[in-house]
Amino acid sequence: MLKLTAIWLTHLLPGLLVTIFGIFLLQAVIALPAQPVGLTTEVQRELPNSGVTNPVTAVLLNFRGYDTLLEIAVLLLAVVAVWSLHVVPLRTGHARYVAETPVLAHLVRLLAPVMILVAGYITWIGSARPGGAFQGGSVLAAAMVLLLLASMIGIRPRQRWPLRVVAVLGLAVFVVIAGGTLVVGNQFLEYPRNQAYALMLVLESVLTISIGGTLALLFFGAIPETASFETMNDEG
Amino acid sequence: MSQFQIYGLASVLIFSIGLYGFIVHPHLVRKILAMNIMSSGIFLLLVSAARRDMHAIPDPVPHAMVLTGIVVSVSMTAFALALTRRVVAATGVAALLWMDAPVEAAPIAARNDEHSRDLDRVADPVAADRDDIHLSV
Amino acid sequence: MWPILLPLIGTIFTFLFKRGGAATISLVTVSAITLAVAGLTRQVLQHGEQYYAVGGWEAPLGIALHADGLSVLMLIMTTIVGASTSVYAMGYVFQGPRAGSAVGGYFFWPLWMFLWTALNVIFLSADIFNLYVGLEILSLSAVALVTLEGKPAAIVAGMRYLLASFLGSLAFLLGVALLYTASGTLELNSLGTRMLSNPSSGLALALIMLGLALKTALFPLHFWLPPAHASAAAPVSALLSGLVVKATFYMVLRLWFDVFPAIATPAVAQILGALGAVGILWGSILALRQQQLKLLIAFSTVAQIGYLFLLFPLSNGMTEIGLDAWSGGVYFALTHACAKAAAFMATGTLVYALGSDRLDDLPGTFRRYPLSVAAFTVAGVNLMGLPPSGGFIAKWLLLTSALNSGQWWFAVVILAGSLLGAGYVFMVLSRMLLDQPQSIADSKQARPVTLTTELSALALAVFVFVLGVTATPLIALLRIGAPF
Amino acid sequence: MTVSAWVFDMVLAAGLPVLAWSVLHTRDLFKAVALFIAYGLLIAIIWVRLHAPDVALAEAAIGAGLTGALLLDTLGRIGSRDTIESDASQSAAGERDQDKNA
Repeated sequence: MLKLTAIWLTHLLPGLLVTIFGIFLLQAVIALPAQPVGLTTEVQRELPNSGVTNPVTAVLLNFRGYDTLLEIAVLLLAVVAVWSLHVVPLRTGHARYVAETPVLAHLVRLLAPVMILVAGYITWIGSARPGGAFQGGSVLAAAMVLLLLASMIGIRPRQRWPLRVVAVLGLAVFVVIAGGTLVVGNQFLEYPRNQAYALMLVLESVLTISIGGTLALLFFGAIPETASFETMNDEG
Repeated sequence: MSQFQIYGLASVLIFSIGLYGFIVHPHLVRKILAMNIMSSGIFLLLVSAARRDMHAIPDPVPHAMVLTGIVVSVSMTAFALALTRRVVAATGVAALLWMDAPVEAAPIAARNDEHSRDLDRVADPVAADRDDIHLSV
Repeated sequence: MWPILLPLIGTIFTFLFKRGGAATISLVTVSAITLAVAGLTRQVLQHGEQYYAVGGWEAPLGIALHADGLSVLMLIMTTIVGASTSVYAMGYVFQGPRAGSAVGGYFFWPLWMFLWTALNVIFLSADIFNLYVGLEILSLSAVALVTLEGKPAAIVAGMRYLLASFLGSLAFLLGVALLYTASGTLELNSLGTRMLSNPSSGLALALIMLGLALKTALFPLHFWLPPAHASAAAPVSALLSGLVVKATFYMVLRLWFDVFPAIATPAVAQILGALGAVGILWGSILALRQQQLKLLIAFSTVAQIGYLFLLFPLSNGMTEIGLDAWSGGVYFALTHACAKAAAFMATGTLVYALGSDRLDDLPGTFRRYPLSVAAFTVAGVNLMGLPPSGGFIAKWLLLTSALNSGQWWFAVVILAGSLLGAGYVFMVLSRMLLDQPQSIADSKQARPVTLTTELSALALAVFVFVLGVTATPLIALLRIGAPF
Repeated sequence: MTVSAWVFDMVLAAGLPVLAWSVLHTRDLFKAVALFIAYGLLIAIIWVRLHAPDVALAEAAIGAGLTGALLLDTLGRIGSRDTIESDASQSAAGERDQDKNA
């Protein structure tokens, strides 16, 4: 009897509730209009004025650039938040992994430069074809994580300042551009039409480096500075 | 079935599976996995609905929203995982199985010993007979 | 625009320049934000509601910002509570990792600036996806601020808060996805005009309200709040109870009246009101049962959040009575923000001084820390809803609209809640004013506190009396662009 | 849409919930994370199928790659055995075993 109530409470009841919810959700999805409603026509109409030809990049950096500004803020916030937890950082700076697994080392040596190149290419092509700062930045981050894992790059306490600058770079440049648009008398984040492409290219390049760096920092874990507070059950 | 219908159904399924997993698993890493699966369900709904008309260009706005969402989700995941490690360090378990013990600032004399005292308290479920804080979540 | 950009700039600088510098930078930022908010208030007073197309792209393609009386009042609330909390935090000794050193305190500043950014983003947004991004910044910074304290209790409470908050965000995002795929716009007003009664918008309403209710800690979704608010550092508790739950409540309010009026039926409003009513009673009763000061105040927050949700059934019908209920609810949020933040700040000082937050350790505090006790007393008057505090006016508006709309049972709950509120406030006050030999406050154990912490709490507390006097012009401001 | 494309979509869409379920219910968390990475790659393919190459690029790098690496790193520190069960289901499982023995 006890057994039944236990399973009922921990698994069957949630299962039942989730199933009911799923049926509602299914109904809602079925009730969506069959013809697409959205902003495709608006985006297409204004695309020539946006400075780029890839509609997704236009939405991200121009039409809804404000959201992207806030999103870059989320990335920096995540770094600050993770640093504030003072966990044990990733162990780098000694060649333990590399020595143990020469295959990995070769692979990383081969892969990382290619990935960094690809990241740059993806960013640059982003104005016209699929790609852009987020995509390039995430590939760059993946490359840096590989390098970190293979201990080919490390982060040492002395490098605190550059790290802070990398983390803050994207947001700072974005804010400067946003403030600049206000100062020249435009609406907030309204790029001057004939410089839109150039501005967005600058922004994209900076964002790529910043997004890549920030994501890698998130992976690294802690600010390389303080004693960690994660003592129990940990290698220290 | 159109692509939208196929993937729309899949999005409902994975969101529900994620929600179920989130509720029934006490392990924090599992909950974080479940969160990621739930958000991918939402992303799938957005992107597949952007392609309801298979002959037209898909709506780029949901694509941008999903890109934003992916970055937000990885930020949240990174923080949640770091916090999980702190939870493990503080309590020895990667779960919130017990109810929160009442928080109290230790008297000054006992302050140095605070860490271990807190550990004892949270590890003892009987001490935590607070009536309105539920298990899990 | 500047109210959003300024705290963001503050974030960058407080992040780059640690120790000492961070607090100074924050003060400069606070002053700049105050000026920007004052400017915006003047604009709204003179020209009415303001719309702003970010990037020069008109909604629905671009993101619209929108400032009416409600958003301006919320910005003012944030500025006042934020400014006094900043001053308080300068004098507060953060515990956390490496207790006593600047580390815990150092991370406070950029996180708090992020939180402020999120608040201003939310109060000015007229775009539902933009609201989502603001909500994520809000949640992440709020959780990080809770865990800053570093004690196991704070870590566990923070994790619980994170999971609850995460789940709330996902529900909200799913609601947004359904709304966009159903109506093809993200802008609030056009969403409202395109709202049709069908399963997708019905579920979107339910999901968004659930998600936000979870984040606002509406009964019975409040389980995460007391441990999180009670285990955080004092300035953080003040920000969480004062501002963070108000931001999510503001979103409920905004979406309810701008997006969902076509499908939000009186029945749904009654449910929200009923949950609020139960929350008032439940939170107050649990507050009465607490033996720990900060936990008591956190449960009081659960109760006070209940009052906010009475607004929905009482304002139904959108008549003059409804307008009273609506203004009363918003004014309640404003006064509660000041009073509760002041209460957390004052008690935070005492908890630090005594090294204990047990009620039984409070006797004697009135003699040694009179300013903090005074601050708590004044804030307590507001929590009870007695004149001349602003809380009295807010409760009065709610009460009269309950009677005028014939929903007397809500009037009963409001009165009962006030009585219970008086109960727990006196429970604390009587201990503070007790003259007991050998109390901790009189012993050498008690630590000295800085004048800035005591004075900032007192100033904020006294402000609730100012709100009592200035209610008429403020409510007039609030009604600019009201949904009635 | 050609039949082969339709079948392909069906297979992808069917694989997704199956993978999601196994991510959440595989006992060993290392396996669960490996499955999660596979799940991310599958979603990336689906983004391509849905003509969202921009999202696909980010998903492959972030959703599968970075999140996966983060999860693996965390498991490396806290251990990968999910032995935590809520009290109720633990006792339930215990009694199930007893039933079997009987």
